[in-house]
Amino acid sequence: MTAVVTRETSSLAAGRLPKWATWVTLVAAMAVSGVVFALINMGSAASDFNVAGTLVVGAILYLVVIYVLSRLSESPRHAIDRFVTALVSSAFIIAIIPLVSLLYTVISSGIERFDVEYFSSSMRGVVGTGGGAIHAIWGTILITLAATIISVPIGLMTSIYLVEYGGKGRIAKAITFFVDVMTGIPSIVAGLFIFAVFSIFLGPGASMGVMGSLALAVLMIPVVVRSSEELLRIVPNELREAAYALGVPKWRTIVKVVLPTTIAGIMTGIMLSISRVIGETAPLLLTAGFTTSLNMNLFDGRMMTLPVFVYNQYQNQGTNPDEAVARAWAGALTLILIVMALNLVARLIAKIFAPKLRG
Amino acid sequence: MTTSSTAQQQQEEPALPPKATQQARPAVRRLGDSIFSGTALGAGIIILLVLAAVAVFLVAQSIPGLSSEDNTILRDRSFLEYVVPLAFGTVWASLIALVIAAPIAIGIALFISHYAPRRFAAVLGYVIDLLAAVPSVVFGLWGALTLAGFVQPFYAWLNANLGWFPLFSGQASATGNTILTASLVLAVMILPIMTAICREVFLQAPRLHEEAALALGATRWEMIRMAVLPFARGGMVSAAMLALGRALGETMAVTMVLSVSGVISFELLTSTNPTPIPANIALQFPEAHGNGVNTLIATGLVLFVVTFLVNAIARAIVNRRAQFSGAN
Amino acid sequence: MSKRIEVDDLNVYYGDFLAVEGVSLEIAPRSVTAFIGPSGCGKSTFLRTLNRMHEVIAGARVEGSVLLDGEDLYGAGVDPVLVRRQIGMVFQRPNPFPTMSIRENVLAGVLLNNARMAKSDQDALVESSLRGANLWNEVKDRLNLPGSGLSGGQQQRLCIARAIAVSPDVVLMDEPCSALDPISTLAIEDLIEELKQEYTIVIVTHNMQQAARVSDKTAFFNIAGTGKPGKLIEYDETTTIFSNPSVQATEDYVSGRFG
Amino acid sequence: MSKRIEVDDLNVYYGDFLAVEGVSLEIAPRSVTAFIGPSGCGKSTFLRTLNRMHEVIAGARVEGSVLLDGEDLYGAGVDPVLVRRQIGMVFQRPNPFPTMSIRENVLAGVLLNNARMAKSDQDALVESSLRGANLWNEVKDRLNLPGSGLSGGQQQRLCIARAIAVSPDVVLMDEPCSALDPISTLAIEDLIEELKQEYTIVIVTHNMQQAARVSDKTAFFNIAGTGKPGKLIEYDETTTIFSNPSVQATEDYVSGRFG
Amino acid sequence: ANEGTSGGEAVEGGVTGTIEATGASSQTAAQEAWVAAFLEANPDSDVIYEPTGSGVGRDNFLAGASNFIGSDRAFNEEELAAGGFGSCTTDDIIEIPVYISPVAVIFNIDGVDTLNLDAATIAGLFAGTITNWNDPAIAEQNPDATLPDLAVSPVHRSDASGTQETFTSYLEATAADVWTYEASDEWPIQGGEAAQGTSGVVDRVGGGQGTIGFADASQAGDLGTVAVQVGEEYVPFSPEAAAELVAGATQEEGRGDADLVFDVDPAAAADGAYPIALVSYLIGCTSYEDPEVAATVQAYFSYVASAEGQDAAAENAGSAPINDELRTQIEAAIDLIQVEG
Ligand SMILES: Nc1ncnc2c1ncn2[C@@H]1O[C@H](COP(=O)(O)OP(=O)(O)OP(=O)(O)O)[C@@H](O)[C@H]1O
Ligand SMILES: Nc1ncnc2c1ncn2[C@@H]1O[C@H](COP(=O)(O)OP(=O)(O)OP(=O)(O)O)[C@@H](O)[C@H]1O
Ligand SMILES: [Mg+2]
Ligand SMILES: [Mg+2]
Ligand SMILES: O=P([O-])([O-])[O-]
Repeated sequence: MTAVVTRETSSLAAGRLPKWATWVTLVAAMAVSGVVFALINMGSAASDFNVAGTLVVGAILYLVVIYVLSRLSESPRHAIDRFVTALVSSAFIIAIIPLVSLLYTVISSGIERFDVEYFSSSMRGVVGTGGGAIHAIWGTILITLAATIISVPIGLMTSIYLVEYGGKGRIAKAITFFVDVMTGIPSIVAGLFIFAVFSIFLGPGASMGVMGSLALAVLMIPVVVRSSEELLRIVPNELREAAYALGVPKWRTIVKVVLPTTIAGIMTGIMLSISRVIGETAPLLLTAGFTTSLNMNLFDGRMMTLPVFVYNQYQNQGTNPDEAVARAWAGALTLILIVMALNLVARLIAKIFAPKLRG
Repeated sequence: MTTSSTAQQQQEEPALPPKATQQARPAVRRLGDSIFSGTALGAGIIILLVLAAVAVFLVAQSIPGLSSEDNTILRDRSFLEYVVPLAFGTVWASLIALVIAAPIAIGIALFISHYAPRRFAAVLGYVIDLLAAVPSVVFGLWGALTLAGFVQPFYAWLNANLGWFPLFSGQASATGNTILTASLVLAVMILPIMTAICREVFLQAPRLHEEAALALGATRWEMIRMAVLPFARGGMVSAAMLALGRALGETMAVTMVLSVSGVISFELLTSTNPTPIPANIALQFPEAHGNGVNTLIATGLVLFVVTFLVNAIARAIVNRRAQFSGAN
Repeated sequence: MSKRIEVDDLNVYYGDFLAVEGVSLEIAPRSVTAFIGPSGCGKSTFLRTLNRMHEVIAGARVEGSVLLDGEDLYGAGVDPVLVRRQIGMVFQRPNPFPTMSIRENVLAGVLLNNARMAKSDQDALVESSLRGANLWNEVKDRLNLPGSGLSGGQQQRLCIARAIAVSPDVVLMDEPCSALDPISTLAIEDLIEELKQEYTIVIVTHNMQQAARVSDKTAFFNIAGTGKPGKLIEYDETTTIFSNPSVQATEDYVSGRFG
Repeated sequence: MSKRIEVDDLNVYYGDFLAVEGVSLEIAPRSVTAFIGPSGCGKSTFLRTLNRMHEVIAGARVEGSVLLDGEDLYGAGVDPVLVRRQIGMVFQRPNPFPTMSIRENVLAGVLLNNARMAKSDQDALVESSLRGANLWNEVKDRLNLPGSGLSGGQQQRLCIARAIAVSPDVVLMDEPCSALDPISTLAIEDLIEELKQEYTIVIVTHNMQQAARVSDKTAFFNIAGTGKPGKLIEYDETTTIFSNPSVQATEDYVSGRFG
Repeated sequence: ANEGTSGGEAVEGGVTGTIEATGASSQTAAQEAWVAAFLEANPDSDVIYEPTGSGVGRDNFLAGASNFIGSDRAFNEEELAAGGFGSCTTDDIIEIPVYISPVAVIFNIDGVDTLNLDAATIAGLFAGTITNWNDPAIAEQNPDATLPDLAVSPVHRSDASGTQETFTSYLEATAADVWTYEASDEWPIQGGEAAQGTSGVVDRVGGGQGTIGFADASQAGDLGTVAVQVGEEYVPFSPEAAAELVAGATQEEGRGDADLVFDVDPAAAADGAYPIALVSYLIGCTSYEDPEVAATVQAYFSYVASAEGQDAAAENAGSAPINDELRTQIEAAIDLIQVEG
């Protein structure tokens, strides 16, 4: 950009805060806040210095100062714009704090047991030290996979029905109504439900992997329906019309035009629903049960899952609590890594089909 | 949407013979379409059936639990006496969580969709999605072991200095395991769901309308207010409802974090807190027996109803201005 | 391949709102028919009923009949998909598929219907369609880039290429040139001239010169006032409409002395 | 309120792609300038740089300077919001806010600066703007219905009403009439004539007649071939461009003997 | 690495059945140790213990879903009279107290590792009548400790729990003046800190200042613990001291031959016995439909009651091994399981 003479009094730049002003204000706000907290902290150990307090007060100070500065030198509208920008950015930072804290806790505590044994052995016959979570890892993968295979087609097809076929009909209304209700099923109730149903058919105390999958599917379906419904609705009608005008049947239009257009969002929704259930504990305790051994058969016998594993290792630490807690954290870390990998796959799929450019 | 001139209309205008050629006709469907729409409808019906089954199960299992005779859970209380504080606890904790999380989630979603540089935004979105993956047990551990201790001094301070304010009154907890902490954990848990859906919807806001706003001399925020937020309204409410659904039904994290008492209390900082229904089920179920189990299931039914009411209200809000929705 | 269209006393409703009332006309095969009329008089609405595209809009419905070579489009057992395959359409606003490349957009009618076609045939079809729409030279080097990256005019021509690639019997065009420069417009007009040898063409246009240049017959629609239905005022040979119309309103309109 | 625009050696890039190269021109206040040229030659692209709307597109950037009454739009510390406030824009594709009623659409820009406008002033402004855009009679009974329910032409006129409601110094119009019928087109042309008394107007059009009718000066853009940048070929009085252009390409283009 | 390696050399006389059990979570650590050792000796058999909670376990046993269960309490007389144990062919069941675990009273005060407290003071701390650690009642019993001016935050279990029932029955039995509530697995007072599970209580006590709670002794870790007054002396918890308590308990009358249920009375604890101990039972049938199951249950129970079994539990769960006298009684009961069809 060739800079040409800019008069300071320029009406276009009228009362425009220079670019550096925001950063200077931010640094200054943090510095002031830091000094205040340092003064409060005087006399006690440096490690007592309240970092979070400094950040919060600094951020609030920044919000106020940038708003006032902008209001005085720019305009109320700009002030609001800057205020919102600061607010939106701090929303992000606020969310980052627990995330970092959580991830730090999980990683630093979980890494200790990230060894070969952990990923090659189960807890079968393990007392105190050692042992691993291979049985829980497989259990989680298989049960979640089965739950996904059950709920994604049902959920996706239902949302397609709602958006493309149902219109304002009575069935569509009923489905919407019930999906709403379904979002409210507490996970433990879903577990109780499946448990009770299987007790009727297989006798009391039935426990197997597929029961866990079904319980999770009950929880997953509404998430899939709701998120895909929302995204299908905002696919522009123009595109549907373009396809219809080419003599493309409705179902092909949906499959080949509507879905690909919004595939990134739908994948996000599916990932969310998986994330929503993969960490469920209560319903799995009731349905898939608890075991220390590896079981790869969804239809026969108890199956361990990572959340149950983590929960159990924490709840029942025995006389060697450090070992148990380390196993628990490693389980949590493993679970997060699994979801991370799934997320990557989902993004890859989304990328392949996603619209090439925004229209 | 099949077009037809109905018999009625023909009677109204009998003078036009050509119309007789087009009787009300059955809708014609291609095989592929029939199969596809049939499958779609079938999927919807499956949901209805599952729900009906769950409802029947809940109702059938609940009935024996309503009587307080020989009931190890109710212990001479009436069911209503027992469940009202629990229902209050559920709604209260979730509401606080939603009030905390919703603005932050919308903020983050906007930050990702409209503020952050593109590359950065993609990474950010990914990082936030990760939060959704953290199992509730881990949230429970983190909330109980890390967060509670961290916020406890703030609670003590709030209680000491702003104790006159009803929410902050009472005897401050020594450990920080209060309903506010539980709600904070819930807020962090529902943040990713809300953020992800809001983000997707914000990203879909039509460029055309964003440009229209900017061309009118709107600042970025004004553009968002004019072109993005109204467009995304339905999606945002849906996101909030999904999030609320998760908060209402969350079991393990609350169970592990919250110091429960089963009271009705609006105080946020004490160790005497209301008990949300799912946490109560999780806490009581292992030692429950006989019709106590049924009582617990009946509380699950109550939660079901509460969630439904919340959703119905949200739907009503979204539908009120349906004709101004963003599609087309 | 060309077909005759007969419309008999057609009413079109959006819900309860009667948008177009009592239109009857006959369109000969191998001809170009232009619809003209002021904005909002229902040209687009009526055009969409000719291939049942109005059914896509919730609440839209018709009364009356539209015959394609004597066969009622709205008859029992008629499949709208087949109707649309024979009667193609180009819209007022260009709408290429954002998920597809330029090449895929042109082939959309083929690909979306899962028809099998040899790669070389596909290439030939893409080239001939794009040439037909006067877009080939501009995009031949970026066939695999997304269609949404083109300029407005380019996008519209892409949509025309897409519509003619499926070789329909009838092509409906809703102001296809409103986003085009004169050169492209001329090219499209030439194309229409060419297509006319084989196809029946109906075109909505605001451009009187264009109507005069390309069409054999012209239909003038008008509307009495807001909330009133649009009506077919006059339908005749284009030369008649522009030189010696029988209705005063038509003359006012085509000479620009209107309103 | 009118302002002079001076553009000096402007290049516009989309990422690495040079879309428009080396444009220099001067636009006098209280005048109408038309941009003509074949599709894809960069008219829209260049037009958007005049009120920094190109910045909305990721990767789009300019080199060179654009002066508004001597003040560089791209100078340090210049606020694009203020720029756009003074230089309004009407787009090629009508884009009323679907979530707002017709009335709210017209007031959208005004209320940004003057949120506490009296109801009666608002009403007056809505009416005058809609009358200016020749839409009042069609919508006066449904001001509170959504703007997206209008026909294409109605929507475009609504956008024009919205743009002039904020009374900018300069109005940029990107093919504002491409979706309009001749009557509305004439009305908009009359409006342009009127606005010209106070404002500076720049209009992109594919319609030679329109350019000839409304503009004082005309800029002809052209492009050497795909992937090549668009360039300003000739810029002169409209009468000169259409009767006696100095470059052969211009003559070819305006007389339709091109390509 | 430990998967798929079983079925090595067949062990002479090993049982071959697969038995599934559910029940008390308190026994989890002990069961882990027992199952591990048992399977090593009987590689062709399989024992699965799922810590569902005692209540669920008892329901499972009634419904016939578990071959045996662990429970923090025995079936009471009403339940026995109702009978109908789905797992068994007759209503004769075997109940043996093989998991005895001291419950420690734990607290967190900077600089104080141990306190001597009598029952009334403990009850006062939990009932909320003693609200500060510098209360004279505490100071009198602990002249050497420097007690801070700090609010007392009692922590109890938020879930229904056998540990809690043990603790409240101790308070009920020994400090009825202060503790006016009935023993219960649910905390009878509204208010106070509540935490889920033993580990929850331990974490909560450790996470606050001036907190006091109760937990399975093996989990007390670094927290301060209370030596409880019995008679004239203050007894710190230990497995041996807890075993003394059960040794002194009287057996409940009117039950079946294999039904060994003890009425543990903390108020009657002998000198040197630690008065707060959870007594948790293994419950099985005396006759099963499947002889293989019967043989495996018998073998498993025998191992649990054996000296090695009890030591393994002591090692992994910190429980108190039963004394030989009790073992003899238990072995007799186990022999009543009918192994031959
Ligand atoms: N989806 C719709 N729902 C309700 N009314 C509609 C809809 N689309 C169009 N209309 C109304 O129907 C009438 C005819 O509209 P139509 O789009 O057919 O006009 P047109 O002649 O094509 O105008 P233009 O030349 O501006 O494109 C108008 O009054 C318009 O407001
Ligand atoms: N967002 C974009 N990203 C990359 N290239 C673009 C983008 N928009 C336009 N282009 C390219 O820039 C060139 C100029 O496009 P522009 O839209 O300015 O043409 P135009 O003269 O307005 O054409 P039309 O008359 O068809 O509207 C074209 O080659 C086009 O493909
Ligand atoms: Mg139209
Ligand atoms: Mg353009
Ligand atoms: O063993 P409990 O968890 O019930 O104390």
